[in-house]
This record gives sequence, C-alpha cells and structure tokens, in this order.
Amino acid sequence: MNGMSPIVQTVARFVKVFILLYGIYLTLTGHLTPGGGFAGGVVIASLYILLTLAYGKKFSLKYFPRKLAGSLDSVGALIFLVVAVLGFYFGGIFFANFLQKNYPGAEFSLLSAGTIPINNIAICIKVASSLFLVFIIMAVARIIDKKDGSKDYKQDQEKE
Amino acid sequence: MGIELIMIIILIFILLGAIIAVEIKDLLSAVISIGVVGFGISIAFLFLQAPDLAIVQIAVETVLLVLLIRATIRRDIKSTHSHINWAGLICVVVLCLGLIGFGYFALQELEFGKPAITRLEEAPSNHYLKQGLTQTGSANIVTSVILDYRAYDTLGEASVLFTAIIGALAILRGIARKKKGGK
Amino acid sequence: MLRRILVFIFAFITWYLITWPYDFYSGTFDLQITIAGAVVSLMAALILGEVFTSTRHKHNIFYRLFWGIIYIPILFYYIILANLDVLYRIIHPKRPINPGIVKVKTELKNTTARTVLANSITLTPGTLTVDIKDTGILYVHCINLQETDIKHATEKVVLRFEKILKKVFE
Amino acid sequence: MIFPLCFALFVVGLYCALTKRNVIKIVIGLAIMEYAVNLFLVLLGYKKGITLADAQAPIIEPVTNLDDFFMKAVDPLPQALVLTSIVIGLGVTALAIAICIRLYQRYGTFDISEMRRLKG
Repeated sequence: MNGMSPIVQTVARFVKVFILLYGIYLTLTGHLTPGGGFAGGVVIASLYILLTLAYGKKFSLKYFPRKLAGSLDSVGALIFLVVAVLGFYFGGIFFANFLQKNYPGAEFSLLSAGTIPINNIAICIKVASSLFLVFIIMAVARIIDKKDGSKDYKQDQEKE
Repeated sequence: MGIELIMIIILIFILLGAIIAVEIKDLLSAVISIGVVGFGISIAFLFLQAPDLAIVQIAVETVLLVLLIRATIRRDIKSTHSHINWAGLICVVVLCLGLIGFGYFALQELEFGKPAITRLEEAPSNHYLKQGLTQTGSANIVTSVILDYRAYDTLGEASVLFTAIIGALAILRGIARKKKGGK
Repeated sequence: MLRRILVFIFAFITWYLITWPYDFYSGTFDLQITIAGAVVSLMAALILGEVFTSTRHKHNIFYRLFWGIIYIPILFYYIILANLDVLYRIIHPKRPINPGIVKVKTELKNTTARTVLANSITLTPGTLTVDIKDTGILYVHCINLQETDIKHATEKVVLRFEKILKKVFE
Repeated sequence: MIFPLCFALFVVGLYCALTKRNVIKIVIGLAIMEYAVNLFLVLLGYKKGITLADAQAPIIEPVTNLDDFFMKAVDPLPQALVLTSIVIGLGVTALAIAICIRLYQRYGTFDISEMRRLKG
C-alpha cells in the first residue's frame, strides 16, 4: 500500500498531534469525564491507521514495527493482570482497589480513584496495539491474480 | 419534543440504512450504508445519555469501515444471477415473521423509560450510583463499573479480544508458512 | 530541535484548551492536570516531531500573518461569487454547464501552501482539485470548462489565490 | 413503538445473514444484529423524566447535587456491558473479515454457493 497525494499527507501531518492528544486525554481522564481506555485506545489506533493510509505501510512499520505492536499487546494485558494480583496481595480479593482503600486521593482530581487510571492506561495500550496489528496484517496481505486464473496469496515481510 | 419522537426518527433512519445495506447489489455501497447504521447508533447513544458509548461507537465504526472497505475494494463487484432457492427463502421469511410475532407479544410488557432500577430497590445499579463515588473515587460511574466492580468482565473482554486478534493473525499468515515448507 | 519545541508548545496549548485546569468560579488551579499535560506534550513532541517543515521564509512573521488574515475574507468573497455562479447555472432552464478536467500549474513550492491552494480550489463551488503532482501540476474538475489551455486555465483558476499565498508562505 | 423498531432492526440483520449468499453480506448482517442488541440494552436502561433534560448521564461533576443525581441518572450497568461488547464486536468482525479474505484467495469469489460447487 503506497501513500496518498501530498494534500492528504500535509493534512495528516497537521492533524496527528491533535488526534494523539485527544486519545491520551480520553484515557487519562477516563474516570472524571466521558471516555476511558477503550475509547482512547481506538482513537490512537485510528491515528496509526490514518498515518498508514497517508504515508504508506513502510512509514508506519518503520516507526511502529509489528513485533513492537505484539509486545505492547502483551504488556497491556500484563499490567492489567499484575494490578489484579496486587489487589489480591494488598486488599485481600482479586481486583481489589487497594490504592483507593489505603491512599484515597482528592475527589475530581487526576490522581484519584486508585487503580482505575492504571487499568485505563493498560487497556488503552492493549486495544490500540491489537487494532493496529489487525489493520497492518490486513494491509500487507495481498492477493495476486495468476495467469491461469487462480489466486495467489502473499504476505509482505518487513525487513529485519 | 420528547425523547420518544427523537428515538423513532433516528431508528427509522437507521432502519432505512440497514435495508439499503442488505438489499443493494454493489458491495462497496452496502459497506458505506453500514456506516449510516453505525453513526446513527452513535447519535442514538448520545440522546440516551451514554456519552462513553457514543465516543467508542464513533471510533470503532470508523475503524470497521476502513477494514471492510479494505476487504471489498476491487474485488468481486459482479453480481451473480443463479437460481434462487425458493424453499429456503420461504423458510427464512416464515421464521422472521414468527420472530416478529413473538417479539410483538414479548415487548408489550416492556415500557420505555422505566428501567429495572426504578422498580427494584436492591438492584446493583442503585448501589453503584449511590456508593460509586465514595467507594471507588471515580466520578464516571460507568468507568467504576467496568474497572472496579465488574473488572472480571473486562478481563474476559481482554482475553476475547486477544483470541480474536490471534485468530485473525493466524488465518492471514498461514499459507506463506506452508508454502515455504514445500507441498 | 526548534521544531520539536514548537510542537511541544503547540501541544501544550491544545491540552490546556481541552482540559481547562483553571476554574473561574472558585479560582482553583489544577496542578496535576497541568503536569500531566507537560508530560503528554513532551511525549507528543518526541513521537511526532516533524509536524512543521523547516523552510526559509523571505518575509518576516508579521507580514505573513497580516496577509494570512487578509486571505480569509478574500477566500469568502470568491466562495460567495462562485456560489452565485453555480446557482445561476442550476436554475437556468438550458443548464449551461460543460464539465471537464483541466490541468493547471502552480508556482508554489511549499507543500503546506500547495495544500491550502488545493483546499481553497475545492472549497469554491464549481471547481474541485482531483490530484496534485510533485511538479506543481494540479488536475482541477470544473463545472463550466472554458479554457483547455494550461496557461489560460491557470490564470482563471489558480492565480487569484496564488498571489496572496505567495506572500503568506514565502 | 421504540422497542419494536429496534427489534425490526434485529430481524433485518437476521434476514440478511440467513438469505444472502455473499460472504461480506453475511458479515454485514451479523454487524447489524450486533448493533440492534447493543441499542436494545441501552434503551432498557434509559430513565425518562418529564423533559428531555431530566435524564442524566451517570457521570458526577463537582457541581452535581448527589440526591438529584440519584433520581435522574440512567442505569450505568447496561452501558458498561455494552462498552465491552462494542470492542469485542470489532475484534470478531475483524476475524470474520480475515476469513473472508482467505476464502476469496482460495476460491476466487465471495459467493457461498460457488464455493460449495468448487469444493465438491
């Protein structure tokens, strides 16, 4: 998949900062305002999809390789699980909100609600990297028409 | 202008989009019509006081449209004109009509605008609404339900998403590996 | 380096606008959100560095800003003019349209300037930018094609915006 | 009137998934059914007041009166469940689209009856 025209590239170059900030804003303030990890993750994934569509797959694979996406997917799930197990240790039950129980922050401030912002960030990382992984795996899969009418399937490999 | 009128207008709009998406021949047009359904649902969520859902729905719909267009573009635009399986069609229509009749009687009991939390005092949602801010410290009750009271659901969701993504990767990656090994 | 600092300032202002940590009624200032904004803006500047292109400008910043503000009413004027023109063509019983694609050439070098030019052409009803090449050739779809020659078409479609955009972006 | 219309949306999706022979159309039908179920669950949790502004999203702001909030706020539980359901739906649809692409590669068509014939 090659890039699109210079108009799209220029507009994407200006818009990408706004999209990243909006995604992070949704994630970080998910416990105060509408939003949360799911919404922020999907917005950040769509930022990477926009960059892939505008600049071509080589550009986005250079900055965000497939292996890194797979690792981040696991890292998000691991953070979530580690927080859950820590709740088991400190609070007595799985997924206990031990930070809120022991060190409650001021209400309506960013550092409140204990483990909820950490879980939000973990889910954001997980959703963003999984959706980007699905998109990139579909973008690099290509079907070639052979001469005898059958179809061939090819997966573009990134350079190591 | 009441909420019923707004919802009926939005739902008729969504239904028109869905019927066009189902009945149109061209695949790309069908995919674009499914976008009408998704964005309409997003507006409906906004009117139903669910802003979290509206944000997620609008982002998910955009990603879904990109994926669907990626799958359909430049492929199989031609429509096939083989014979119609009349017996199967009649069975499906009878099934759908039966389902509509069933739904007509089942949905008569439900009343719009009176959720279970107004009838049952000890419903869990009442507890969440009353105690959510003091117990979890989260001002957004939906987030506190997702990540604190019902975090098991989110764990299950994460594993389902993980499985779906692994499945998609395995399906799209398979054949290259097989050909390399020699057939 | 200068570009990254610019992106940082830009992102920080945007963060401030969407979160608004200062409350006018109670006069409290939310320090946590401000610190988070600084961290997030630093991240954005490090990840997405190359937002602004670094080109040497001929004119100083105030001259460019002045012409940039002047450009907006002129664009609106042309949009209204083109609206009336398209309206005339629609309600005329004979419908005097002659659609087609014409090739025009721009002398602007900057990609941002080219983007603004292409979007201005698209915003004016009746003309639509279809594609743009690296050599500065634009393919424009017109509702009423009068000139097929590249030179005359350039004078008709591009030149009215290009005069001002040259002052803004060079 | 609202619940039957939502149910009709579900039936349209079911009809599409059962009768169409194009694989992408079947995926579209499944997506429509999923939308209908999500919308139905959120409709069940809506609390109606006298005016449109009486219903409130389940989000507390510093200026909110808590007793008032408890009277007005809509049910948060269906919203939380639907929120996970939407993202799962995207993952499942992506899986279905991947299967469609591989079917196209194997048989050269999206038509399901063609595939059956080619296989036999």
